[in-house]
This record gives sequence, structure tokens and C-alpha cells, in this order.
Amino acid sequence: MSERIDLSVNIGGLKLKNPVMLASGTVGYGNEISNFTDLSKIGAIVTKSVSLNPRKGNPPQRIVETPSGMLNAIGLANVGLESFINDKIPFLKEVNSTLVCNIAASSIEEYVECTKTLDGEDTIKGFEINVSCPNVKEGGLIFGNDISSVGRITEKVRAVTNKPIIIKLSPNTSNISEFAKVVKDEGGDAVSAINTLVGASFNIWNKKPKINNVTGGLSGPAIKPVAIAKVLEISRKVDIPIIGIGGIMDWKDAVEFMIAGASAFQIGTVNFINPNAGIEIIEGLESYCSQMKIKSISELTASYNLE
Amino acid sequence: MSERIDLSVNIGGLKLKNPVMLASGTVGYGNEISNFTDLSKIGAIVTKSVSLNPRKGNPPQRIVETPSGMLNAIGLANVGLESFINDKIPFLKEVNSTLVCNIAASSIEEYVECTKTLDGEDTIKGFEINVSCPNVKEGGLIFGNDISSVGRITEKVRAVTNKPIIIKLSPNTSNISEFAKVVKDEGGDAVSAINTLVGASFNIWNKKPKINNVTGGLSGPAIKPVAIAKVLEISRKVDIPIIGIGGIMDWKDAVEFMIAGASAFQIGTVNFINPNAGIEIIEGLESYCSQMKIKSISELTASYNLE
Amino acid sequence: MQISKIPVVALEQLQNNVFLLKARSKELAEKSSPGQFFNIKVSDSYFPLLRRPFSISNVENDILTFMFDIHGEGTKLLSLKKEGDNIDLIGPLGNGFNLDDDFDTAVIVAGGLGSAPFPLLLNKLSKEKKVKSFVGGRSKPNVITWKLANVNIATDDGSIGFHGNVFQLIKKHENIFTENKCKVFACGPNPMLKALQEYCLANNINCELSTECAMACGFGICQGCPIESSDKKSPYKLVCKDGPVFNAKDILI
Amino acid sequence: MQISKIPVVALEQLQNNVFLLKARSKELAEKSSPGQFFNIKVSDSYFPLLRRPFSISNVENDILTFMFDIHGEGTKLLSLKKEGDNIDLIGPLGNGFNLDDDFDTAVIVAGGLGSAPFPLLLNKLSKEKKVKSFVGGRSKPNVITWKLANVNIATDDGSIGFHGNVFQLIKKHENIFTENKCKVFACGPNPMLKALQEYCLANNINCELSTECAMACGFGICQGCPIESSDKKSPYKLVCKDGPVFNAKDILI
Ligand SMILES: Cc1cc2nc3c(=O)[nH]c(=O)nc-3n(C[C@H](O)[C@H](O)[C@H](O)COP(=O)(O)OP(=O)(O)OC[C@H]3O[C@@H](n4cnc5c(N)ncnc54)[C@H](O)[C@@H]3O)c2cc1C
Ligand SMILES: Cc1cc2nc3c(=O)[nH]c(=O)nc-3n(C[C@H](O)[C@H](O)[C@H](O)COP(=O)(O)OP(=O)(O)OC[C@H]3O[C@@H](n4cnc5c(N)ncnc54)[C@H](O)[C@@H]3O)c2cc1C
Ligand SMILES: Cc1cc2nc3c(=O)[nH]c(=O)nc-3n(C[C@H](O)[C@H](O)[C@H](O)COP(=O)(O)O)c2cc1C
Ligand SMILES: Cc1cc2nc3c(=O)[nH]c(=O)nc-3n(C[C@H](O)[C@H](O)[C@H](O)COP(=O)(O)O)c2cc1C
Ligand code: FES
Ligand code: FES
Repeated sequence: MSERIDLSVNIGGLKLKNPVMLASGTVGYGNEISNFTDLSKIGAIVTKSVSLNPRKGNPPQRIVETPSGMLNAIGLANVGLESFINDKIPFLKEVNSTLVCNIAASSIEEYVECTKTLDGEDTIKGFEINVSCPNVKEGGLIFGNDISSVGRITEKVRAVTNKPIIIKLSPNTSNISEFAKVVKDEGGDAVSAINTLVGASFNIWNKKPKINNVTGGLSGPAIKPVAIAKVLEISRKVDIPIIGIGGIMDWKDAVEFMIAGASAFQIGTVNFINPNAGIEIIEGLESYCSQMKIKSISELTASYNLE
Repeated sequence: MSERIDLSVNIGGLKLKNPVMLASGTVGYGNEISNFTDLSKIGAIVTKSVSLNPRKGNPPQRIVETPSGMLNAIGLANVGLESFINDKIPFLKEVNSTLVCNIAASSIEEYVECTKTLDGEDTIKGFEINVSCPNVKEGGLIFGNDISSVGRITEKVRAVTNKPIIIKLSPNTSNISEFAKVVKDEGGDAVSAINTLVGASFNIWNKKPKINNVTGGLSGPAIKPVAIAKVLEISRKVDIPIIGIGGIMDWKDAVEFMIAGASAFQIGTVNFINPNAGIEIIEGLESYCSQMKIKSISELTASYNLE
Repeated sequence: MQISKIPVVALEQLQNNVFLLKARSKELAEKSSPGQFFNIKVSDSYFPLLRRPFSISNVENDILTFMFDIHGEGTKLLSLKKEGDNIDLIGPLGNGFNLDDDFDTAVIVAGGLGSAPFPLLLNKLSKEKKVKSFVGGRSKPNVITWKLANVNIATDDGSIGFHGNVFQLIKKHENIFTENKCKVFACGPNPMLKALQEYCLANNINCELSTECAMACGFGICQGCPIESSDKKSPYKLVCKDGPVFNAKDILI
Repeated sequence: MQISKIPVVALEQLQNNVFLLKARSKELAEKSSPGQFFNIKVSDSYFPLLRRPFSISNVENDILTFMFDIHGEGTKLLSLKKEGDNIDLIGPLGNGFNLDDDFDTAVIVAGGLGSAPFPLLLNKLSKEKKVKSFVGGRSKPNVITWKLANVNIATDDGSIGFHGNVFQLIKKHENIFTENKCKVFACGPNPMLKALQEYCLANNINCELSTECAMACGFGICQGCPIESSDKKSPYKLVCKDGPVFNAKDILI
């Protein structure tokens, strides 16, 4: 074999051994998926959005399949900050994978409180601030689609931690790069794009929404072209590291995101279908790089050729 | 068989014998598709966006398949107003299907000029104003994502025609119902939703965009859940007739759109795969209505049950 | 709990719209217990996107059997599998039926495809236990009695057996609950499970219900499959991980 | 030009990665002429979404033959068709080769799968005409000479025939153009077509090129398949409707 390819990446100070991250809400707290895959080889795990207090989540039905996609309205079901620290972090510590903690909240104060409390946890190497969950009444898209809220959240969270801050952006907007710009201006280290698209589906026989919450978030291969366009838009307009997310099923999709501007990427829905996808993607990236004579994977980022 | 079901609909003054419309840009000017389907049975044909002067359109590659969808960047290739009137309308006249003329422009004056010129054509029963094409440099989304532009276009076009005016809205925004509201306030008769979502795709071997225009518009089943959510949002917030569009492949999808709030619907991408889809949908609607004991299809509109 | 690719040895039509998919794996056969399920990839592409959950219907030596009907796209593709194909599946998943309780008579209650998990259950049941089965369906072709014992049938249209639903049929045989130390094992549509749950709780009969729910992952990472716990203070349980089999007293249907 | 469902009679492996799909339709067989194509639905679902265009490779009595290689998802699905399946296809579409011009020698030029349309062309060619074929490929397994006559072969790696590309091979046989009244019929990768086009235009040789392009509809309603016209003033031509065969002088490649 040829010489070793350097897969490591640095996303605004967050150093990962490779660009493969497992997306928030699609790996739980690591336990169950560790039956299927070697988490210690994965670049980073992003934990399920945690909020100050536990959330029960939405009543069923929470998910429905759509063409090449799925809608979910989990409603940020999570164990809450305290139980996260006491019950979940110990397992995640053992895993020996870089940990990014995703935080969701319904007020700026709650974001700040969560970040402050978790800042002391050594195991957590960075924060992903979820300002874009489409499935909760408070917070969620009310923040995510409002530039000044996103700016203020970034600013206030920045004030309480020195660890890398990633703001997870909503795609349900016409100008995602302006959101990325405000994140940069307020001291955020990176953005992740995209969270799910708002979608809905009806049962034609009883005329009820298939998702109890009426609308849900669309993920999976269906949204990949939209996500690629959003990453590209940010990449062309704003100088900030981007974590690409949306419909990645294999290493080819991952390479596409990196070419379009991503420094790293997250895989979500694919974990449900192939919980070992992350490892397979790492292998695919290595052989792609060696075929393309790429020595360091970071060369791929924003390597698009638009003539 | 049971008694005849009334499939006719009235969309803000535009009367159709059934709610099936063929979407702009997906039926050309009717000639070619008439080899495969009986256009006289279709509710309405919406012609390819016409602009004042002919447009050559974008260089190839203009289309690419994506998971359950396709991206296109045709670039509003069209014969221009004069040739449309002289060469295309005569055939469309013969077809005996209701004709809606879709207009695209890069300035408000151009919209007005086109509408005024076409207003005299008896064959044209209504106008669909395309303020949401993602694939042209001027006009397109610059208008479509700006509420005041959409308001002004509606107002100015309203001033020059008494025929029904439908504004075709962009989904690439966080608040489509506000756009629908301004259309209503400025005298528009209906909105159609949605046009394509902005998407992109890269060839990972040469790092070039697969679509020469870099970004394209995403259509097909992949976008159906997004389109349903947009129709529902408008339906819940604004009292204006809605024409649902996005990923309809069969009568079940069409019913879903009507339940979500649509008074009629358009089929686009499916025409490329099954150019007789419109007729099959009409048949499917009829048997659905008789099974559900629906006497008039308009009862279906916004019949959602959200508890 | 693992991802496996195992060879199909047969795809048989049991009756009407009901199929049996048989596949070989010694390892999975040994690990499987009644009431557990596998999450099966029905195609080689990502269309349909999600896996489809199926109960383990039976295990004979190293052959696993799944029983299904054609419901939509996914089950249609499954019905096209043939000998020699490989199927990709995750499992065995979830918690199955508990056969270690103190009972002398197993009362099997199945509605429609709800008969699926019981051949394996009867297989694993100690030979000393008695079995009484109640099987319901819309009409004769929907009644599945494959490998069941001591079967009483109910059909909605009366085309075979008792004319009425399976719960009404059980009520007609109420005496078994007083004459034996019974445990009820049930699988079928929600209204059936609900009626049975109420009845068993009211009459203090030990009862386990196999539930169904839309699933994405099937192993606890998506939180897509909640079911209300009867303990109002505790959050939802997950059908895939905490179930799919629950004791009637632990959940609200 | 119609939507048809016709039965597959055979799926044969011609060589290596090259397959022949044979399907029966008297009506379509009669309507098909060389260089035209059909837009084929490769699955029963809407995945993959779009149809796939394939040249008509041959027609024998009421049997249509398509020749293809496995390229991606669509052609993989097509290769799984078997006798008794029905395929759904639209066509015959587009404008094929014109065999009525004044020429005595047909010069066939094919690169890789570009051999596909020529069996039918030779079939329809008047018996008085002479034929000279030049077939190129990367390596021996990529050279397709099925039902061609008077074949000269070129391979990039020299594993069979001339070591070089098919255009270089033709140049070595330039004398045929002076010794006969030739018409060139070509199908293959763009660089090959381009070189040939330049050469034929420079030497005043009548030449038709079969072009390829991503297509959505295949019959003129999507405008997805433009090709630059050599007349700078006229807008794009459509590959599906105005082509796929064009005279070398009419387009820019
Ligand atoms: C734990 C468990 C065990 C099961 N065991 C069996 C079995 O042994 N035999 C059998 O025939 N069926 C069983 N089912 C139901 C089976 O999973 C569905 O019939 C199947 O998923 C339908 O897929 P489809 O693509 O054909 O239908 P579609 O309706 O097209 O499926 C669309 C989506 O809805 C989901 N879905 C549809 N019906 C159900 C359902 N009843 N329960 C859960 N999700 C559903 C599908 O998984 C898919 O995501 C079981 C379900 C669960 C949860
Ligand atoms: C008029 C015409 C005639 C053709 N005749 C033949 C033939 O006789 N034999 C044969 O093997 N191939 C032929 N092709 C090419 C054939 O259509 C593609 O190989 C096929 O579409 C690949 O589909 P896929 O899903 O396997 O590949 P994928 O790469 O997965 O396809 C993805 C998308 O790209 C399109 N695409 C991929 N390759 C091509 C291509 N070369 N040309 C146009 N679109 C492409 C597909 O249609 C699809 O929309 C012809 C193409 C055209 C336009
Ligand atoms: C079931 C489910 C739950 C999710 N939960 C969260 C969450 O708690 N927090 C968050 O930031 N994103 C959440 N997401 C969004 C994903 O992290 C990701 O942004 C999205 O699914 C798109 O990626 P994919 O197409 O690879 O799935 C969730 C997605 C799914 C499908
Ligand atoms: C190839 C193509 C060309 C289109 N051209 C136009 C156009 O000229 N004007 C317009 O308003 N919409 C145009 N559209 C958008 C469609 O009318 C429709 O809004 C969109 O495709 C979503 O519907 P679908 O998913 O059913 O295709 C075009 C769509 C496609 C796929
Ligand atoms: S199906 Fe994913 S948690 Fe149960
Ligand atoms: S492929 Fe649609 S116009 Fe040519």
C-alpha cells in the first residue's frame, strides 16, 4: 500500500482524527450503536440534543418514511442535563471517541446554563448548539430562522466557554450564509449545515397527519442536493469552517460534501439502516484519497471547480 | 356505477373541469405530450414560462438525477412572447384544455408588459406569475424571496388584467405564508406552491458541479413532504386558494395535497416518466371519491383532521 | 444483536397473501427467542430507505422463518426473494415473551398476521404446559393457524369458526382461566390487544402483548417508537428496545 | 412514439460486461429505424426516478434488441430482467440515421458501447452498399463487433488489433474515402466524435454522428438535453427530439 493518508481535520479548533461525525439524535448516547460499530475509530460523536430538564418528547407516531427520506418529530426527547452528566457521560468516556455535546434550549439563558455546566466536563471537546430543531414548540425554528437570535445565542454561549462552538443551522431559510456570517462575527468557531427540512405527510384515508406533531423534519438522501447547495453557499460567501450534513449514505456522498466546502461531515439517518456506515466511509475515503493522490483529506475541503 | 362525481374546481375564478394541471416547464407547449395523453381531458395546461424576448437557456448539462428527485437548470429557455403567440397558441387552442400562461421576467415592467400583451388572447384563461425560478441570474429568486417585490409584482400585474392571477411561490424561504398573504392583499387570486428547491450536486472525480449552472431546482417525490408542509402552512394561515405542486406521482399524492389545503394541483416531473399520468390521476381521484362518498372533489380541499 | 447477511433457502406461499421466508444461519437461529424480531433490508439499494421489522416466526435447526403478508412496497420486494439470494438483517432485536413465569396453560391469542411469532413460542414451550390458541381474522383466508395447537377460530364474517372477533370468542371460553393457571400471549391489531389487556388486568390474568410501531432503527438510537408507560411518571418506553413484548400491566395502548 | 409494455424474451450476456435485452413487439419492431432509441423504465417503482435511454440495437422479425453495459443503478436493474418480465418503454424516439443519401460505402465508426445501433443499420442498409467498420475500445474485452461486417479493430492498449484509438486507425485507411463515395456513421465517446467531425468536415465527407446527453423525458418536453447548433444564431437543438443523430455539419460538440 501507498503511504498513509492523513485523515485528520481541524474544525475551528476542534481536532478530529478523521472527518466522520455521527449526527445528533441518530446515535443516542452511544451505547446501542456500539454493538455494531467501533466507536473509537469514528472522528466524533455528537450526542442527542440535551436540554436543562428532561424532555419526554412527542407522542407517537414520531416517524414516517418518505421517498428516499424520512420525517421525524421526536421532539427532543432526552434525559436532561443532570442525568446526561451522571448516567451517559461515563459510557461515552470509555468509548475513546471525540465527544461533541449538542445542546437544545427554549431560551438563551437555557443555552448558556447548559454550556456553562458542561464546560467543566473534560470528555466534551466541543459544543454544537442546535438552533434549528423543527419539532418543538418553543425555541427551535423560532430561533433558527431569526438572524439576531442566532447572533445573540452565539455571543452568550461564547462568553461561557473556550471550547469550540459549532452552531447548527436551519435550512428552512433563503439565506443561510447570512446566518453563518453572524455566527462568525459573534465568535462561533464553525457551523453545521443542515438540520432537517420541515415536511409533512397525510394519511389519505383518515385525513390525519401521519406524524402526530403534524410536521416533522425531513432527512435522508432526498435532502442531499439541498444540503450540498447550502454548504456551497456558505463556503462561497463566508470564511468559517463548515460541517456538512444531510443525506450522506456512503463515502461518495461524504466526498461530495467536502468538495462543496465541508471540513468534516455528519451522518444521521444512515446509522439507522447501516450502523457501521461510519467505519465503511472512513475506508472509502482512504481509498479515494489514495486513488486521487490526496495526501491530507483537508485538501478536499472546498476543492470545487466552478471554472 | 354510482352517480357521477363532480371533479370541477374553481380556483379564485379560474374554473377547471378537474383539479389536474400540468406544471409549467414540464409539458413544453403541449405538442409532444399530446402523443401520449388526451390533453382535452386535463383540467389545465400551464405553459412553459414565457418571457418578453426568447431565451436560449443554460448550456448543458441541464439535468441530473438525485435520490427520488432531479435537479434542473434549464434557465427558462423559451421562444419569447411573439413566437409564443404566433406559433404556440394556435396548437394549444385546438387542444381544448384550459390554458394558463406562466410568465417569467427579470423586471416588474417585463411582467406587466407580458401580461398586458397576452391579456387579449381568449385562449388564455389565467396567468401564473413565476417569481421563483432558481435558475436564472436576474429576477427569479431575487424576487421570489423578497416579500415586497412579490407584493409589487402582484399589484402591477393585477392592474393590467381581469383574468385570474396565480403567483407561483418559492419554497426557499422560512415563511411562505407571509408571501401568500401579500399576494392576497395585493389582489392576487391564488398561489401555487411550490416551485423547486435549490439544490446542487458534484462529480467527485473532476470536482465540477454536475449541473453546468452549479445549482439547479430540485423536483420529484423527494420534495413532496416539503411541499405538503408549505401548502398546509399557507392553508392554515391565509385565506387564498392554493394550487399544490411538488412530487406528485399518482392520485394518492394528489389527494394528499388536497387534504393539506390545495384546491387543485400540478404535476411536473412525473410527466417525463409517465406522460399519461394526468389521465390516470383523474381516474384514481374518481374512484377514491366514490369509495369515500365524496360528491364534489372540492370537499377534499383542506379537509385535514389535526384533532 | 448484529448485522448479518444470510442466504435465503426458500420463499413459500403459505396461503393467499401470506408468505414464509426461510433463511439459514446457525448463529442467529441459536440466539433467537420467541417474540424477538429482526430488522430486514428488503432491497439492495436505499429504496425503500428504512429496514422493515419482522418477528421471528420459527426456528428449525439452523433455519429462521419469517411470516409476512404483502402490505406495501417493502413487503412486495421481500416476496420476490428467492433461494440463493442473501438477505441483510439486524437482530435478534428486542425483548420477547417470558416463558419462565409460573403457569400451566399458555393461551395464545392472535389476530391476522399476529400469528407470526407463535410457532417459535410453542417450539420453546416446555412440553408439560398445555396450549390453547385463539386465532381471529377478517375472513377465512386471513386466518393463520400455521404450527399452532388446539386452535379455536373466529372470523368477522363467520366464514369459518365463531362469527365475531377473537376477543368475543375468548369470552365464550372464559372457564379456561378459572380452571387453569393461564398465561396469555397475544399479538395482533391494537383494538384486540386493548380489549385483551383490559380483560386480563381486570381479572388478574398474567398477560404479555406483542406491540407494533413504526420504526426507523429498531435498536434504540432514533427514539422513533415510543409507547406510553402505565407509570405516568416515567417517560415513554421504546417498542424496539424495551419491547416489542410488554406485560399488559406496563403499558398503555 | 407511444408508451408500451412488452415482454422480455431473453437477457443474454454478449461478453464481459455487455448484455443484450431482447423483447417482443411486432408494432414497435416495425416502427423502429436505425439510430432511434427507446426510453426504458428499469424498475417497477419510481426508483430510480428517470427512464434510461437506449438505442435500438437490432430488430429481427418482432424481436427488438437493446445492448448495454452495467454503468450504474439503472443498468444494473436492467441486467436483472428475465424472460417473462414486462418492460415499460417509450419510443421509438428521435431521428435516426439517414440511409437515403447518395453513397456506395457505409463507414461505420464505433467506440465502446457505440457499437449498439449498428446491427440494425446494417440490417436496413441496401445490399448493394459496401460496408467498412472501425471499432475501438480500451482493451480487448471492450471491443464490440456484434453483427458488424468488415471490421477493423483498434484498442488503446493494443491487446487486439491496431494499438491506438479508432480515429488513428481510420486515418491509416484514409484511402477508402478517396476510392469510394463514403458516408460515415459514428457513435461513441465525445472525443472520438469530435475528431471525426473535424476530419469529415475538413475533407468534405458526409458524416452522421449519434450523440448522447443526460435526458429526463426523451421526447422534447423538459428541454434537458440541449446541444449547440453550428448555426450560432439558432438556439440549442434538443438531442432527444432533433437528434440523437445529427449531421456532422449541424452541431458543435
Ligand atoms: C416488532 C415488529 C414485528 C413485526 N412482525 C411482523 C411479522 O412477523 N409479519 C408481518 O407481516 N409484519 C410484521 N410487522 C409489520 C411489518 O413491519 C410491516 O408490515 C412492514 O414494515 C410493512 O412494510 P411495507 O413496505 O410493505 O409497507 P408500507 O406501508 O409501504 O411501509 C411504509 C412504512 O411504514 C412502516 N409500517 C407499515 N406497516 C407497519 C406496521 N404494521 N408496523 C410497523 N411499521 C409499519 C414500514 O416499516 C415502513 O417504514 C412487524 C412490525 C413490528 C414493529
Ligand atoms: C440516445 C441515447 C442512446 C443510448 N444508447 C445506449 C445503448 O444502446 N447502450 C448503452 O449501454 N447505453 C446507451 N446510452 C447510455 C445509457 O442511457 C446510460 O448508460 C444509462 O442511462 C446509465 O444509467 P445508469 O443508471 O446505469 O447509470 P448512472 O450513472 O447511475 O445514471 C445516472 C443518470 O445519468 C444518466 N446517464 C448516465 N450515463 C449516461 C450517458 N452515457 N448518456 C446519457 N445519460 C447518462 C442516466 O440516464 C441517469 O439519469 C444511450 C444514451 C442516450 C442518450
Ligand atoms: C430521528 C432523528 C432525530 C434527530 N434528533 C436531532 C437532535 O436531537 N438534535 C439535532 O441537532 N439534530 C437532530 N436530528 C438531525 C440530524 O442530526 C441531521 O441534521 C439530519 O438528520 C440530516 O442528516 P441525515 O440526512 O444524514 O439524517 C435528528 C434526525 C433524525 C432523523
Ligand atoms: C425540467 C423542469 C423545468 C421547469 N420549468 C419551469 C418553468 O419554466 N416555469 C416554472 O414556473 N416552473 C418550472 N418548473 C417547476 C415545475 O413547474 C414544478 O413547480 C416543480 O417541478 C415541482 O413539481 P414536480 O415535483 O411535480 O416536478 C420546471 C421543472 C422542471 C423539472
Ligand atoms: S425504532 Fe429507533 S429507537 Fe426504536
Ligand atoms: S430529454 Fe427532455 S427535451 Fe430532451
